[in-house]
This record gives sequence, C-alpha cells and structure tokens, in this order.
Amino acid sequence: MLLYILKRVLSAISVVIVTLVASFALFFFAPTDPAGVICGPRCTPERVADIEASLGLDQPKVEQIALYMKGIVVGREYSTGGVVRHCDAPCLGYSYTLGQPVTKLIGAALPVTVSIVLGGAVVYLIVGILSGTIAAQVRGTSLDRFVVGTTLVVQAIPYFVFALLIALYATFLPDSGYHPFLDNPLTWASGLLAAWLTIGVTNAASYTRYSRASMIEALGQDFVRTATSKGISRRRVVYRHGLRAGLTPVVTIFGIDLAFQLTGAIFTESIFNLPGLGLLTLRAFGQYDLPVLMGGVLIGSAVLVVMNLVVDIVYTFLDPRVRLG
Amino acid sequence: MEPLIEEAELSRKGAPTDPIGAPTGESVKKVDTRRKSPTQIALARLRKDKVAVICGSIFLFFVLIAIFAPLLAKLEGQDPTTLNQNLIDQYGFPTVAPNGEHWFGVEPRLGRDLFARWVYGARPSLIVAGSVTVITTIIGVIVGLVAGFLGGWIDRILSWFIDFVLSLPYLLFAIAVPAALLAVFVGNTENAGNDEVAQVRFYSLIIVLSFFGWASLARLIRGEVLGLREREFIAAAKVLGVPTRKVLFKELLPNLVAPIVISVSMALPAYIVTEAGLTYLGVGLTEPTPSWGLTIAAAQNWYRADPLYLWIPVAAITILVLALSLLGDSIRDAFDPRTRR
Amino acid sequence: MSDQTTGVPQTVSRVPRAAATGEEAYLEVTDLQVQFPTADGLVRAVQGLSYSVPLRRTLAIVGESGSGKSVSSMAVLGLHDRRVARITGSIKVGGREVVNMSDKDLEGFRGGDAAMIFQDPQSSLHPYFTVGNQIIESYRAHNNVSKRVAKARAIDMLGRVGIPNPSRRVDQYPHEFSGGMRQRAMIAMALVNDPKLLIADEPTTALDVTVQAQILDLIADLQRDFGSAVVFITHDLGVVAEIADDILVMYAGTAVEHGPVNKILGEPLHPYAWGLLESIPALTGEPQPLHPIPGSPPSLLAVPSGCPFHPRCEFKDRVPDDWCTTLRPDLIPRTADLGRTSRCHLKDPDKVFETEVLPRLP
Amino acid sequence: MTAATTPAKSGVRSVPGAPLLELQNVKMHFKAKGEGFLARKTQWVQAVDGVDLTVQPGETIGLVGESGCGKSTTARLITRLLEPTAGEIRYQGVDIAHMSERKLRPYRREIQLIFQDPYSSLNPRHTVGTIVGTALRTHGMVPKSGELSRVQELLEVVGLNPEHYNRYPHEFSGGQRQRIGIARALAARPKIIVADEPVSALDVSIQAQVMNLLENLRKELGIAFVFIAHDLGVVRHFCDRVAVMYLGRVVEEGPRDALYLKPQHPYTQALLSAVPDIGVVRGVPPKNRIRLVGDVPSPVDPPSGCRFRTRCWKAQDICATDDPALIERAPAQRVACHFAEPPAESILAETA
Repeated sequence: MLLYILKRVLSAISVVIVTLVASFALFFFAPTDPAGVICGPRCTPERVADIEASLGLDQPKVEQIALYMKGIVVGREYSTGGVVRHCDAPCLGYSYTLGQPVTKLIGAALPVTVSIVLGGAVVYLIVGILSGTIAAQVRGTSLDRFVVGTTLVVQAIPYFVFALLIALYATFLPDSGYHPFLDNPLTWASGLLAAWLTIGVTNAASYTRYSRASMIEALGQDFVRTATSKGISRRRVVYRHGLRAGLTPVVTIFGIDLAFQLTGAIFTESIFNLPGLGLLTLRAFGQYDLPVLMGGVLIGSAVLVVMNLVVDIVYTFLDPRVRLG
Repeated sequence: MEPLIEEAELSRKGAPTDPIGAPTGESVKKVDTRRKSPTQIALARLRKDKVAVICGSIFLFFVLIAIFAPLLAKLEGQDPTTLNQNLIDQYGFPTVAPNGEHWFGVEPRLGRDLFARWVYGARPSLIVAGSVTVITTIIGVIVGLVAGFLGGWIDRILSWFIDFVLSLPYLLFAIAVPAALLAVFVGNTENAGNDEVAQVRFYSLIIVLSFFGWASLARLIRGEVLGLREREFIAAAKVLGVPTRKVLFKELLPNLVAPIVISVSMALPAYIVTEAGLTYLGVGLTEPTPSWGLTIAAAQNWYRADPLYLWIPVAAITILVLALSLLGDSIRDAFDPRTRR
Repeated sequence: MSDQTTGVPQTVSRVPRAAATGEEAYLEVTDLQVQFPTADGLVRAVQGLSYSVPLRRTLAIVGESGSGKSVSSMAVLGLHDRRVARITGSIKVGGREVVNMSDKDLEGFRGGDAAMIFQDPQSSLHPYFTVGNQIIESYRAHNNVSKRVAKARAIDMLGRVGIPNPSRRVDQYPHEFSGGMRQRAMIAMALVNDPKLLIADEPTTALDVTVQAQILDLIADLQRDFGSAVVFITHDLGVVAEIADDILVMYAGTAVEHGPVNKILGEPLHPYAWGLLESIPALTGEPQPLHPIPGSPPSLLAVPSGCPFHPRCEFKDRVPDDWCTTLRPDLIPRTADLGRTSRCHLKDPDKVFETEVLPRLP
Repeated sequence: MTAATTPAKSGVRSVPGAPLLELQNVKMHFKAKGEGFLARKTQWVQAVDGVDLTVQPGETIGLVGESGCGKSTTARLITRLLEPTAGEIRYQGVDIAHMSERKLRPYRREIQLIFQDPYSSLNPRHTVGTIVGTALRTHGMVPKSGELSRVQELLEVVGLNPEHYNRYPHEFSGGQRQRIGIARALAARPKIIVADEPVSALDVSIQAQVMNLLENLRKELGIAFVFIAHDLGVVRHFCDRVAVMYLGRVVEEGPRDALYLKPQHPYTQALLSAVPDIGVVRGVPPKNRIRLVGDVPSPVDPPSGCRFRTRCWKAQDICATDDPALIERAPAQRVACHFAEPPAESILAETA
C-alpha cells in the first residue's frame, strides 16, 4: 500500500518534470524571439538585450532549464532596466507586461478558480447524484425518460453558448465578479452565483447520467438481491448497499473532473469576467506573455497530477479489495 | 439469447443410433442462409431509431451547407468578405433588416453579409472537427491496439505516454501552444499578415486538438484489447496457428468496430464545440476566416440591438451539436445494447 | 487462508431421513405464474406451479437453465421487481400470503420467517462491508438489539457454520474469505434469525466437489437443528439424491414430476426425467452409451403447445390423437401410488420405464 | 534433439516409437502481485509444478481435479498457448516446449483445443463458415473452391445444419456453439485434441449430447484426447486412463477402473467420496464418506513436502519434509503418497 502510493508519487513527479521540460522547450527553445515579444512593439535593442540577459536567454539551453528549475526550488533574481527584482521560490518566472512574478499572479488567480469550481461542484454533485439515483430507481418510467432526455439536451448544448446566454439574458442574477471570501462571504457568493449555476446545471446533466448508470448497475448486483432478501427496508437497500457500490466510480470521475475544471474554467472565467487562472492565461496569450503562459500550464499540470494521485489514494480507501488486495 | 434456431434442424441423416439424429430427421428445412452480422444488426437498429434518423439528416444538412457554401452565397448574390459600409450608420448599426438581398441582414460595424458568413462558417467547424476526429481515431486505435496486444515494455511506454497526455491541462495548452507555434512558423508576430496568422492558427488548432485527443481513445482501445485478448476465440486462433498479424486484424479488429464507431460519434460534436469555444475565446481561428465562434464573440456586444446577429450562429452550432450528440447516443445504444434504456 | 485446521478424518454416515410426516405445509405454492413482458414478447417463466413443503422437510426443485426453478423461488421471497414481473397465483408461507403482500410486510417477512442463500457467494456478499457487518445488519433488521449483542450473535453463527476463529473473521471482508468460507458466511447470515423456511438457490454449484460435500452436510445438519423447511434448487441430480426428501422436476416453467426422492430418482414416470437420468454418466459399472434428450429446452417466449416437452419426447407417438401437441396434461397421479404426480399423457408410464428405460440407464 | 527424427512433408518431425505426447516435469509459474505491506516481493503462482503425462495415439486420458489444481494450465501448455517455465513437452518425441511460433506452426495443426465457454470461444464477428474454415485457410488444407463443401461436411459431422455456415454465433444455443468449436478443431485433422472442460458449461441433457458426439468422433477418427473435467462421472465415462491433479501436481494416475475402484491416494479417495451419487436412492446402501476439512491452499505458497498434507488425515512428520514421488503402486497405477493404500471398502457404492 505505502509502496503503491510511493510508486504513484514517483510517476506523478515524472509527469510534471516531463511537462516542465516539454513546455520549456516549446516556449523558449523554439526559434522564437521571446525577448522581442516580451518587449513589445516600442522596443530598443538595449532593452531586448536586457531582457535576454535577465531571462538567461543568452545562456546555453541546458543552463536555462537549470536556472528555471533552480528558480522553482530556491528563487532567483530578475533585473529590468537596472532594477533588480527578487522572485521568491517557487519562482516560475517574471511577467514583464504585468511587472510581477508569475507565482504571485497565479497565487492571486487560484482562489478565484477554486471558488468557482468548488461552488459549482456542490451544485452539480447534489443535483446530479440525487436525480441520477432517483432516475435509477424509477427506471423505465416517464419520470426517468424525462430526466434522461433533459440531461441529453443539456449536455449537448455547447458549454460556452450556455454560459454566454446565461450571462447575457439571466439579468435577474446578481452581477458577477470576484470578491474575496474573507472580506465578505455574502458578496463573494453573490458574485459567483451565476457562474456556479452555469457550471452546476451543465455538469449536473453528466453526473445525473453517471450516477444513474452506476446505480442501475449496482442495484442489479447479486449483493443487492441478498440485502433485499435479508428483509431490510428498500431505502436502506438503495442508500446503503446500492449507493455505496454505485457511488464509488462516480467519486473517481469527480476527482478527475474537478482537476480538469480547476485547469479549464476558462470559459466560465472569461464569460463572467472572473480573474481566475484561465483568464490570466488567456490574457497572457493576448499579450504573448510567455512566462505567465508557461507558469499557467505548469500549475495546471501539477494540479491535475496531484488530483489524480488523490483520486487513486482515495479509491484505495473506498474499495477494501484494492486496499487489502 | 437462447436457441434461435429450431433444434429439429440438428438432426443428422443416416445415424439413427445418434440421439442427436432423433426422429424428425428426414426433412432438413430450407432455411434463409443470409444472416446479419452484429454490425448489420446495429445499423438496422439505428435505422429504426427515429431520433437517429432525424439527427443524421440534420447533420447531413449542415455538411451540404458547408460543401455548397460558395454556391449558396452566389445564389444569394453576396460573399462573406465584402464590406457593405453603405448599409451601416454612423454608430455601426446596420440600416437594413434581413431582406431579399441580404437574407440574414448584415453585420453591424463592418457590414458584411451575414448569410454568406453563416454558410461559410460551417466549413471550419466541420473541417477542424472532422480532421481532428480522423487523426485522433487513427492514432488512438493504432496506439491502443499495439499497446494492448503486444504488452510488455512497449505497453509500459505507450501507457505512460497515454497517461501523460491525459494528465495535461489541455485547455491551457490549447491557449498556450498556438502562441508558441505562431512564433515558430511566422517568426515575428508583429509583421505577420492576417491571412498568414489565420492559417497558422487553423493548423495549430488541429495539431493541438489532435495531440490531446487521441489518448483517451487509445486507453479505451487498449482496455478493450486486453479484455479481448483473454477471450478464448483468440486462443483458438493461436492454437490453429493463425499468424499474429492476422489475429490482430482479422480476429481482434472486427471486435473493436463498436467502440471505435461510438467514440467517433461522440468525438465529432465535442470537437465542433471545442473549436467554436476556443475561437470564441480568441485563441482558435481568427479573422478573416468566417467562423461561427468568431461571429458569436463579435455579436455578444450587440445582443440587444441586433439579436439575430448573435442567435443565428448560436442556433446553428447548438442544433448541429445537439443533433450529433443525440445521434452519437443512438449509435451507442445501437452498438451496445447493454446501455439501452 | 491461514486458519486451516489440519485434516481430521471425518467419516460421516448419513442419518436416514425423516419419513413423510404428513405434517401441515409451511410453504404452499398454488398455481404460481411469473411472467416478464419484454421487448421481444412475454416471457412465461413460470406457468401454473404448485407445491408444498412442511417443516423439517427438504424439497429439491430440479431443472435445467430456463426451467423456472430460480424464478419461482425468488417469487417466494417476493424478490421480483413488481414493475417488471407479473406474478399471479398464491404463495403461502406459514399461512401468510406473499403474492401482493405490502412492501412493509415483505420486509418483516424476508430474512425473518424465510431466508435465502444464493449460488455465487462471491457476488452475493457486498464487497465493501465486512462479513460481520452484513450478518449484524440482518439480525438487527428483525431483532431490536444493540450492535454488541448482534455482533456476539454473528460470531456465534459464524462458529456454528464451521468458520474457524469466528471472532477474528467477523471483521474481515468477503474477499478475504475462500469460496467455501464465503458460502458458510452466507448460510450464517441466512440462518441468523432462525427462519422457518430456507431457500437455497444452487448453493453449491460454484463450489468444488469436496467443499460442496462440506456445505451439503452443513445444510443438512442445520436443518435438523433448526427444524426448518428447505427448498433446495439445483440442476445436479446427485446433489438431490444426497439432500432431498421430495423432488419437483421442472421443465419450461412447469412442474412435470413431483414425489418422494427415492421414487422420482428410482422409478420416474416422466420422459423428461428419464432423459435426465439417461444423460448422467454413472460412477460405477461398465460405462454405457448415454442416451440424451434430443434438442434443447424451448424458449420461454414461445413455449410449445400441448405438453411443452413434446418436441423432444421420444414417446409422443405412443399417445393417441395428437394429445401431446394439443392438450396440456395435468399434474396428477399416474400410477397406483398417490404420493407422486406427473404431467404426461403416456399410459402406464411405470411399465414403460421398467421395460424400456431402465435397461439402458447408464 | 539427439534422437533421429523423421521430417514429414507437413513439417512435423517425429521420433519413431515415441509416444504421441509426453510431458516431463513440466512447470508453469506465473508472476503474481505480492501481498506484503511495504516490501512487496515478487511471488510466483505455482500453477503447474512438475507434471508428467504420457498419451499414446488414439488414447484418451482424463485430467480431474478441483479449481486451481492446474488442469487448465496444463491444457494451455500442451497446446503451447503458454510456454512452460521448465520441463519438456514432447510431441512424437520432439520437444515443442520452447519452440518458436514459426517452427511450431505445423505442429499446431495436429494439436487442437476445445474450450469450456461456448460463448467466449467463438469470434462474435465471424460467420460459422469463417470460424470452422480457419484451419483450412491457415494451413492451406483445401483449395479455396473446396473450402465451403469441407466446412459443410464438418458441420454435418458435428450434427449441425450445413446450411448454417453463414450464420453468426449469436444465433446459436450453448450446445450448438460447442459443436461449432468442435468442428473448428476437427477441421485441422488433429492427432490429439485437448478438451478443456468441454461440457461443464452445458445443461445436463445437452452435456450428454456433446459427450456422445465426442465419443463417436474419437471412435471414428481415432483421435487421442486429453479430456479435462472436474466431473468425475464425465471423465470416467470418456477416458481410458485418468490422472488426478492437486495443487499443480499429478497425485495419482492409472487405468480408469483401478483408479475409481481402488484409489490409493487419500485425495483421490476423498474426491470420489465427495461426489454426490445418485445410486443412493436406487437401493444402494449409503456409502461411508470422507470429508476433507478446509479449502485448497494457495498455489502461491503451497505446503512443503506433500502438498495434500494440510488436509490429509494420514499426514505424519515425513509428509512435511519429504515430497512423495509418483511411483507405481499397482499395475500401471502410479501414486504420489507415502501412505498409499487402497481403501478398506470400496468408496463407490456398487450397483447391483
């Protein structure tokens, strides 16, 4: 078991390292002109040289990676226009367009993304699992067909279209915007409500289908028949025996979904104008702010890898056959 | 599925001691010998599914629009690039409503013909989604087959790579990679022409989506192959001395038809959405390529004054994707009766 | 499994079975019909089944797959989904009617008065709960006791079904048990509430022969101790010979023969039963060629007219007037012996058996 | 290969006078995931651990034992679906144990396998004609034009309607599918067929049909059989000689009647006594039965010495230290037990 976790951690680290090297190669080894791009249209050759030196672009490629890695571990210095700025570990580079270390920018963006995604998750988990479980129990009835039909339609509507229409037409919802939770939980919630509902409704459709399918399978298992034959109530059969087996795969899917949403709430953030990780990356794309882009990609990968790891470990606790086998 | 063929036909002439050849043996019934394969049965099931037929027709309708876009635009007498500034007032609002000349009206601000842009807009959606689907399917099937069937260290390497790709945040990459590719192919982005940028964006979109798309299918196929490999009919083929290549393509591959068809039918609408979504965000296709995503992005600022501008592409993409998704669902039901509701 | 006791020679001689007591039936099934409407048509799984079992007696229901033996037994415990299955007729357990019983009453009845053990102990136990947990749940569903008391009871039951080291085993998960141990645990769970009726649905089919022998002994012993009525479903005539007092042979959803075990296996009256006996290779004597029934069992979507067995029956020519194809025979006594019934038009089946079938039995 | 071998034109070599098939000390160990908490060392499942077996042309040998005893693995070793960890598998005197797939191909035709599961053993996407004709095409046994008539002939031989050659497996019942599997094996004109539980997935009445079919084929075509089953009655009915396996070993082997009437190994005795016998109700006196305690130990960590000792009532200290060899205890009857002896009274009830 411990060995298994260790193995998974090692493989997770290998993924992050390969991602790091690959994206570094993509952004900085390509025959590009990162310094020129960073510098912008009104640029002097001195400033380009300055940026190149501060980014270490004048160094051999291997040393550049080493420097970047070193930055992640112990931090590094950047100098722009003679001013030396310190970038604390873990340093993922320095954004010239925003004049701030990438870590700091991401640090500011992450709480936004996490708030959006977790709030949305609460909505779709409750709605999805509840309606899925109910639909599974009344399988074949008109209620079940209605639920399944609705999920099919909701799932098929492109997410960004749905979000856009909500943003444009659902004017009765409070204006969206991000206000830190600690300042005022109420304004925090009201600012995110539209985004939560959007994520919640669209994802609830898929969770309804997952949990319905999973529950139908679980309720068809021999051990559910055994439980029924013991004379315990139908409710207990469904919610203790069925749900326990039926929800285990849903938990796995949820872990992976959550990870992807943390890295991909871009549409939500962009449409509802919430300054999260996605919007930060999007803005960086518009300004060719390569250090921020790369930082975003790295953080995203790390989040995904860690979440996958968590899912695997949680699963071993959910299923005693894995835990002890 | 219990006996579907009457056992009376089992009888064997001239072997009275054999209990199988019991009484009724003399008249071997003439039977219809042309039978349906599992795939044919699935297709027959699909043809009977009304939803599938309707959705398939809708999809075909959009494909025809994309193919005959120039013809349709000519029919209307317009093209997607001409700026009809004369039809725009000083605030950018169009002065004409949809009419015989401009069937869907004209764009605010630029005054380009909306119908022409709409029919042309079907093209990038279908081309990008179609080619990505084809590329990812081919790569996914090959990688999955090889990894699952050969096993050993090849499987370990391929599986690691599949897991690796699946654990990358693909939306972030979809934003970041075009930026890098643009720099690689165009060099200094400042001097690049619009057309050149648009072209690079087009290809980099296909590359990025393909790079991230094949892995899930590969994992699925690998799993299927691992399961099928343990089935006894594969062992039977080996015992008969059937060469590995033939086992792979003649025994295994036909059994993968269902998962491949299902995956293709699910992938196509997903890529259409992704293309339009990324384009909407400004990281997919760019002007002057006519694209629904671009139109939606531009139209969202005019949604009150000119709702048609927004709603036509929104309706198009929603209907197309809805039709394809429902079709995909029907296909899955038809090919995998276990999932039937 | 670590706690395996080293082999002790166990030479068991079976105690002769109780003679038919004529006691009042505890389980009484009358004209039971179970049908499942499906997309392909109506599946007639059970058609007009009647039998009864008194306490302290074991009825074996024998039949091939699709004969309706499992479906009918699940109906006894009301385990069919009422939205899917159409059940008519009467099932009386201890005088109470089970068909149309309310859900609430069913819950009290299942696992209390009547319990069931299933074929595959691997899939019939919940993989995520400990064995003890599952037994405790069963006990507490019918007895208002604390968890501690229930656990003590669970340990006691595990010990009683021959699981070594029960106080440790009680906290283990099913996958930590071997196949035979799992089936013992299932039996412990079924018997925890002292049910008066035990239905065993192919409980030894998934087990090895030596383990099967252990489980059969266990069920027989427990039945003696608990005094319950047992319905034992199996397709194995050898097992029937070991465990049953009475036999009910099923074919295509109906009973074709019913009577005491030595009669049915010794001198059966129905051609289907003859065919079954002629299909089983013997363990002794010079191996004789088998004489199997031709064809295969009918689809329950289209059960043949008249006697459902007629398309496979080699004696149907002996019956006049196409009765076999047009007229469904009743389940009635066909010989002087009133204690046994069969569903066949053939005249003097006992003589046919003696002169034609017996000589060619393997 | 020091012995003189005669290459036949089929590419199959043979040593004159050698038995058709000979297994010598064949072992198959599979890698298994260990169970340790931290230090998970590689463990080996000793599925087959030193099996000796000889099959003469036309002979039928039965392999019985409970689940996990290695009988199915043995079937896969003989047909070389698995490559043994150790030991020799000689076909007509030629060791095929480690032969490359290419060299093996001609041999494959002569050693065929019939499977247990009539559902998974037929490719659902192929027609019956394609399935049965696989051997014909693979080995170029008949010209293309003659394939159909040969397939139809084979279908008729196994009692199926020859007109059904282009139907798909899903249209057939379990018993019919098993016949298709038999026709597929016969198409190769094998000299030996390994039948791995060919009837255990079938209903009793269908089981007897298939057994009769196999028996007729054996008599008519003179094919040797290795017949694997867990049902002692079925094996007795079909086989000349029977080998009993326990935990990867053959514990007793001998002519059918000797083995069933005078079994010498305690396990064989227990096994026979555990079989529920229908004879009881036919006026045969109830037999005394031996009941084993517990289950078969794990093949990952089998007991030292004699593998049966943990469940054996005769076990003594020597059984834990000395592994009993398979020695001839009665004419042609070999037993691997330190205390082998025939039972005091017959285990099986004698019918009158």
